[in-house]
Amino acid sequence: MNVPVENYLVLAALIFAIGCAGVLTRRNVIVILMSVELMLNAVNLTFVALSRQLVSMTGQMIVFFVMTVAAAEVAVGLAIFLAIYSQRRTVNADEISLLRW
Amino acid sequence: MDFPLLSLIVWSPLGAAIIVSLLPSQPLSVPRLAAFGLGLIPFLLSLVMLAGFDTSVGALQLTETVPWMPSLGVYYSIGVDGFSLWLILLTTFLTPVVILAAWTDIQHRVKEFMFFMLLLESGMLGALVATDLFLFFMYWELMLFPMVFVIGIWGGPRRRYAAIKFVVYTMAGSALMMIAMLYLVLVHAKTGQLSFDIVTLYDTKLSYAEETLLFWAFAIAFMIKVPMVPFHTWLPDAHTEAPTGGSVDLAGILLKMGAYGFLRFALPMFPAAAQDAFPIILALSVVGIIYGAMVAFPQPDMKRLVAYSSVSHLGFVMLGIYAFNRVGLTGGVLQMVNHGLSTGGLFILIGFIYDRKHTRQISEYGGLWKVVPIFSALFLVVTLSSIGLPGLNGFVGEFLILLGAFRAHGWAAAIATIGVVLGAAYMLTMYKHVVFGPVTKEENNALTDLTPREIAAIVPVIVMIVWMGVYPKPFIDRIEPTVTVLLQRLERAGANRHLGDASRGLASRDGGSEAERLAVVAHDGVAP
Amino acid sequence: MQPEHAHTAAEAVVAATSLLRWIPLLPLIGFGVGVFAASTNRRSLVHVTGPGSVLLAFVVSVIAVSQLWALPAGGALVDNVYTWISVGMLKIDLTFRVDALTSVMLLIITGIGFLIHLYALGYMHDDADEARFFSYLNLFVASMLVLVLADSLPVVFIGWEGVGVCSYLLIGFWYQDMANADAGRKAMLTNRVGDAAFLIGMFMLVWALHDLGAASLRFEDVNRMAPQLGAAAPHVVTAVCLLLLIGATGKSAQIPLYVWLPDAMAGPTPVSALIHAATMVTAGVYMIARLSPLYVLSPAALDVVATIGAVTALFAATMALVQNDLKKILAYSTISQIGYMVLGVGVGSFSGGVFHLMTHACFKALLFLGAGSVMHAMSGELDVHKMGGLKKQLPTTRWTFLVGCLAIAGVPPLAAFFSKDMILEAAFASGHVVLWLIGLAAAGMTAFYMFRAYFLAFEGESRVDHHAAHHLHESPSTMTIPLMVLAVLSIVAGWVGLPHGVLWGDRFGHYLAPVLAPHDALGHHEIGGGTVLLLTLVTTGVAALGIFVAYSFYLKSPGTADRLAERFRGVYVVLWNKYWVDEIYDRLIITPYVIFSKFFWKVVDAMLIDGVVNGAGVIVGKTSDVWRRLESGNVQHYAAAMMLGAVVTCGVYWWLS
Amino acid sequence: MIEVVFGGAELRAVTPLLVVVLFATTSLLYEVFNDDHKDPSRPVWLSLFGLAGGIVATVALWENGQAAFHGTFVLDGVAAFTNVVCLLAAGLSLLMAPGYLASIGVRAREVYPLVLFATSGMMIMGGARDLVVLFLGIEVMSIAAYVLAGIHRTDERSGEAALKYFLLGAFATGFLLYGMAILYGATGATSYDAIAAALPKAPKLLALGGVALLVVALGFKVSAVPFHFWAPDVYQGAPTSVTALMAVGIKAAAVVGFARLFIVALGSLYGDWAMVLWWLAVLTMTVGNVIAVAQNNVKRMLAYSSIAHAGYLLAAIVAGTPRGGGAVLFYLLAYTFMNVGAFAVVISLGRKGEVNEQFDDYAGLASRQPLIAAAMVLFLLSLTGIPPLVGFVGKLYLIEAILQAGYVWLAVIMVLNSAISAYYYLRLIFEMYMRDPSRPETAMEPAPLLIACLLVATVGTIFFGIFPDGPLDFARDAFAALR
Repeated sequence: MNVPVENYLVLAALIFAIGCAGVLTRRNVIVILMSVELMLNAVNLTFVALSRQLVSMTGQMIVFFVMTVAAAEVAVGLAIFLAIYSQRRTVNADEISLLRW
Repeated sequence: MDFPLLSLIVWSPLGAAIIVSLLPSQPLSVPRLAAFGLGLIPFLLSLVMLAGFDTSVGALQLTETVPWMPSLGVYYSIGVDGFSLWLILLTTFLTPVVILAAWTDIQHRVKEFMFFMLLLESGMLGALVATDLFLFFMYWELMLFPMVFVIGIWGGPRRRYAAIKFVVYTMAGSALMMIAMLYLVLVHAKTGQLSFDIVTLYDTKLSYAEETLLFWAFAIAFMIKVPMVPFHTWLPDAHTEAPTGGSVDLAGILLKMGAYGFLRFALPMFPAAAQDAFPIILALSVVGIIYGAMVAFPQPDMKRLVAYSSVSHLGFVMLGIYAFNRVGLTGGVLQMVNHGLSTGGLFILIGFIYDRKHTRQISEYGGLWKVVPIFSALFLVVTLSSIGLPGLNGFVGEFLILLGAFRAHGWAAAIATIGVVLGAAYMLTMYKHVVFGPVTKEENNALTDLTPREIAAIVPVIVMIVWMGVYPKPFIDRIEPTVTVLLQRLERAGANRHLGDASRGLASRDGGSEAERLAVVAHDGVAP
Repeated sequence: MQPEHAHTAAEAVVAATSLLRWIPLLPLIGFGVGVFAASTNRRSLVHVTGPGSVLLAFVVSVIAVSQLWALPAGGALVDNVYTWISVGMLKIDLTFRVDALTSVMLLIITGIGFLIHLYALGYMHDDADEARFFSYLNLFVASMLVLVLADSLPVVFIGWEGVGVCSYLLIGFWYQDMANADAGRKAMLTNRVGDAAFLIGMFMLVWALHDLGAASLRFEDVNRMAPQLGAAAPHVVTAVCLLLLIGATGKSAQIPLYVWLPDAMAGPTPVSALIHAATMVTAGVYMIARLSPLYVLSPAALDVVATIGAVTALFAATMALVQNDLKKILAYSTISQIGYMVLGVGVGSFSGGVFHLMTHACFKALLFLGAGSVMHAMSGELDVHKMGGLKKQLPTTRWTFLVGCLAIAGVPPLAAFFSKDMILEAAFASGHVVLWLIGLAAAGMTAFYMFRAYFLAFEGESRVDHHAAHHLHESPSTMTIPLMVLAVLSIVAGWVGLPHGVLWGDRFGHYLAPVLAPHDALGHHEIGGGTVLLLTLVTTGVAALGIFVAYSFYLKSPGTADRLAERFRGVYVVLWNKYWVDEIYDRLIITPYVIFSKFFWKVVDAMLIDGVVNGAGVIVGKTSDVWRRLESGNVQHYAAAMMLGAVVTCGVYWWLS
Repeated sequence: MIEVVFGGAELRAVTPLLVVVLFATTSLLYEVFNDDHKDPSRPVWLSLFGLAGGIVATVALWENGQAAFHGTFVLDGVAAFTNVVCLLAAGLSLLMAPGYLASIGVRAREVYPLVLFATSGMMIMGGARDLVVLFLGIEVMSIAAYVLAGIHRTDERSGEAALKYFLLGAFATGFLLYGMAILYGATGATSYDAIAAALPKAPKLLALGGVALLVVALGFKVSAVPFHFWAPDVYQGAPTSVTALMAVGIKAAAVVGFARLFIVALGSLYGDWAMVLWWLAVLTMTVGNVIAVAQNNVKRMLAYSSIAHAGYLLAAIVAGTPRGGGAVLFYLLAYTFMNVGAFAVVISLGRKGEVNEQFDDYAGLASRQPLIAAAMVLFLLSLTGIPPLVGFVGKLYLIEAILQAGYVWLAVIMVLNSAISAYYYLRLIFEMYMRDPSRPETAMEPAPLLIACLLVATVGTIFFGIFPDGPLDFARDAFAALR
């Protein structure tokens, strides 16, 4: 069967939106990070779909870059979370606001 | 450019400042003496300049031009003409005087004070000789900050407020000026030549709308500096809070930059718009004269009173400039110098008495003549000069200004003449309360009269006051040719509709073709 | 008048000399020495230089005048010192010029000036600030000499303002009494008002002349161009004349600017004599006479002049009637006498005005010095009611004072008899009968109040409190000699200007004729000798009447005056309060001025303008405080903001396309 | 194949990058293999050499119009200029680091390699001519920066800064990538030239969507309002030396990447993005300046001021002309000197145990440490834009470019903004000069390296203020050569 590319794009957009929503609403930074990952994966999906539709490899190639970078980010991110947690025993975004104004 | 005399004059104070800052700050006499001694150098140099000044030429002389920022068309080009000559001398003359006068006024951080005063001098001189817009703007901003420090560090209780007010007022003005400056340059650049040289920019082709807008952008910056009502309120605060030295330089030279800016930039660069702006500028000048005099009258603080008197006097200067005829303009330029001397003298004397009693409240004094006759007598002379007594400098300027203005705008001049009466009113009232009457305050009996050092500081000023009153001709002779050049430019702008026949007649009946020649010379003089 | 007319400034013989500059220079040097003496406390020095410099000036003046007389009538000596100001076509030279008119003033100033300096030697002898006093006095003489020697209006203005300042300083000489300082300031400011008008008049004149191609303020040029100007722009001439007149009313204490003179009596008496009687206050008259060729072109202006003069003469005289302070009486009489002079020039009798100026200088100086002598004796007392019978102790003063009174009252053959007559006669001749009547009335009053003063002070029984009575004494010779000299002058001064046909006639008029506008410039009809005689008799009669009334009120039956005062309470109060003019000026001008000043300062400046300025700062600060709260510290808010930004941006694009 | 990839041109373009990365790796390995903290200064020197090498290589090898890796990465004038600015910034921040980090008790010396890695990321951004490369550059830079921000492990603020920076950064990355994806979809290309070629035929709305998202992502990197919120917190929380690097280096790289992408690739949409950037610029400079007025913490004040400066830079990008680009590059250089200098002064006031970052801590500095105070005055006046300092000339060029492009109002708003900025810079100056010391303090002698840093900054601030021509002309030509 042949699924038109629009569907992939819309799906990706939805996922991206969900990711955004997650970032804005969830309190736990780890969940937030996951939401970000969700956004990135939405982008990946978009790239793949487009690359197939445009018949160019570039899109798929980019996806690998994205995945790599995402992995690196996660690594760094988790390290930071650990540091924070060891300092104040919480990883809730709204409780981490020493710096403001 | 054979010998860079002007550069030397401009840079020597900077050198002096650096040297002073390198010297030990203790004992206090070291920076004081050094600053005084080094401060004399620019003065002597400027005397040399005076000797070398060609009276017959109205164009810029002793010009120096060195490429500086070719990418912007900026040149280090400086020169002197009748407008700047006497102001330069005034600057170099007042600085040592001020240093001498501020000898005991400043007790802490003396070295820094001297440093800033010399820096200030350098900045002011630079602004006076600069014939490149960029250079001028640079010095224009540069002279702002030493003054801010002088006010802010050695000033009175409300010094921070005064300093901030001073800066923000001025910067608001210069911000607009910067835009206008760049806009002008860019318009001119359309002709293919990117240049900040004012004499080149004189010939920029502007639409009338552009010209008007640009003029006002410049004019407001200058009006703030003059200061003209209603942009004047920074002045009383700055004066009142500033230490003696600051006040003297502020009144003596800094204020002149506004009027000077009109003469050097606003008028010649935007002749048509400038002349059509006369109703507003004229009205503000006259209002300033009366308003300043009236507000000065009830002031309880001597410095504040003199500050408002400056508003009034500078109103006269602007009135003279906006007469747009030879008499008025010459008088205006002359009056700048006069005001510098008399008001400077007043501030110096007030500073002396302040050193002794540490208050400037008029009500704190009274009957001083009995206690300090020499001070009182000198104070009298300067006061009389300030109210324009014939035979002293103040009169000559006022006379010419009013004479010229009367031709151009009879009623304005007539109203302004009332200012002469009001001027006497507030000055004599202050003098009366300070010097006459019985000694009301017991402690005033302990006041000591002027020391030789103080007398040495004030007497040169008084000598100049008398000289310029009795024999002003040499001064006028050097101003007039430049006035002619300016008038030629204004006439060529052909926008002097309202002037009636003001610019005929006394204005420029002689020196027609000659002035044309001068104008051309001026052009070639400094065009890179 | 006679063929001298032919002479006008134009073809007059002019002799250049460098002598004249010394006339003002000498007192100026005296001033310098005085300052030096004052600052180094060498009082003895000024005893020599003070009067000495003026004496020398007098000598030089005499030489100059004799040189002038050597020239044919209408000639002049000119001393061009240097160019003062020169801009464009306007060239103001510092040039001194002596012609007939100036020569008269010169002799008055230096001559009488010297006598008064001499007198002051004695009068100020015990004053610690003697040196300062004499330096001021010398400076005054110098300025006054510049004023009369000047050959152009601006240079006149130098002296004009100079004398103003000196009077300011001398009125407030005893500065420790604030009242004196106030009086000085009042004088200065009142004069400044006039000076402003003077300046504007000058401007108007010079530009008007400039349009005729001769921008100059030299009297020669002005008077030469006057007819042209009158033809070209009559209204300008009138305006200029009136503006200059305002200047004159300031300096010469005429309505409406006379108010400073009575207060000016706060100064030392020699000052009152020299400045506020003999010389400075007559400057206005001098100036009008100087510009007579201009004034005659504007009958309207001249009428104003005449009216002001006459009214002032009467007005001041009425106020003098009830004064008790001897110097105040003299002050008001001075105002009134100058009123006569102004009336004189106003009705076209310029020589008459100047003539009265000269005679007045003699007898009024005499009277003031007399008053000073009395003060001296009475240790400062000036209330005539606290005197009486002083003739025994102060014979010289008494006699000389009496001469002065007779002179001013216009008793023949003393000075004022001739001068005042000449003016009244001219007034009558010019057809201003009303003015003549006013003048006549004033003449009567003059006689009355002067003799009132005389009788109260010198005749009758003594009302001096015994405390002061102890050391009543005649003044030293330095003071009495000038009195005597002046007394003689007061008698003979008038003889140079006899009525036409009497003996040598009006030599004075002839002498001045070349420099003044001809008397008939206004087309006055000459009046016959008979009428003249009649008028003379009338005036003399009136004067005699005044004297008699005074005699009967204050000597024959004392107390009459008080009864009268009771009877006409209202009038008395009005006069006693000097018509409340000072108060009115205070209410109408000074108080409002102060109120407005404070309003501008406290409201417009402090609240309005600074309100805006500071307001702007405050607004930025407040905004800043609000906006910074957006920076909540919660990372999700930040993310939300980014999201919002993204949405808006996309939305904008969406909406645009 | 091999020689195709690593042909002369390619090697030339990446050499500076390689140098930096090489040194980074070396010092990292050095750390790994002997972590006895005998000689803490050695990694510093290694890193400094690396940066110097990078500069040398850049200056030696840059060349306009030559593109490596199929035109995805270049070392043209703009890239070269960016390299120099970033390397300079990194070098200066390294100079101020050792003493400071020691004083706040940061032993971790991976700081230095991390700085180098971040720098390499910046260099990649500067030379990127392909969306992918741009993305890689941003990430390399950012990831290193996240770590650096949190390097002060014992300090809660540092950690919080890292967290916020990281989360928002990652969030922004999402937008970046999505924007790229959309653009890719619209044009079917990722290299700038191809995009530029394809854009006119591409579906407008789609393309604009991509542009919008890219604006968000890059706006975040240059801390443009309303994507700026991270900046104050991160600047304040991160160790000062790191803050300096962020405020200068990262901003520089981001701005250049921004400019190159929009001017080269999206040139045909100029009208559309210029309009948005106009508002962005106005918002950014105004909000930055206004909020800065109320700050009492110097680092935070500088953070807001750097936001305001971002606004100025955006304004010049709006101009979109080579003049504008040149002005931007020059201003980045200027900003490097004056801002790094300011942070260096902040550091020099730090004491063991206490960070003197409040305005009050600066009271009477002039009498305590006259030279440092004087230097600070220079930097602040330069930031205000007072002649003859470099900040003035820079601002002048920006305004000139803006005016020349015809955006008069933008220029007016900009100068009025700098008038506001005068207020808070002066406040600090007044603290230093016009108040007496809040408490007696023993003047501590700053570390020699820090002095060197201050010296360089001072000299640069003055010298390029008086002789700006060299760099300026270079920058202009470089930008002119872009298209």
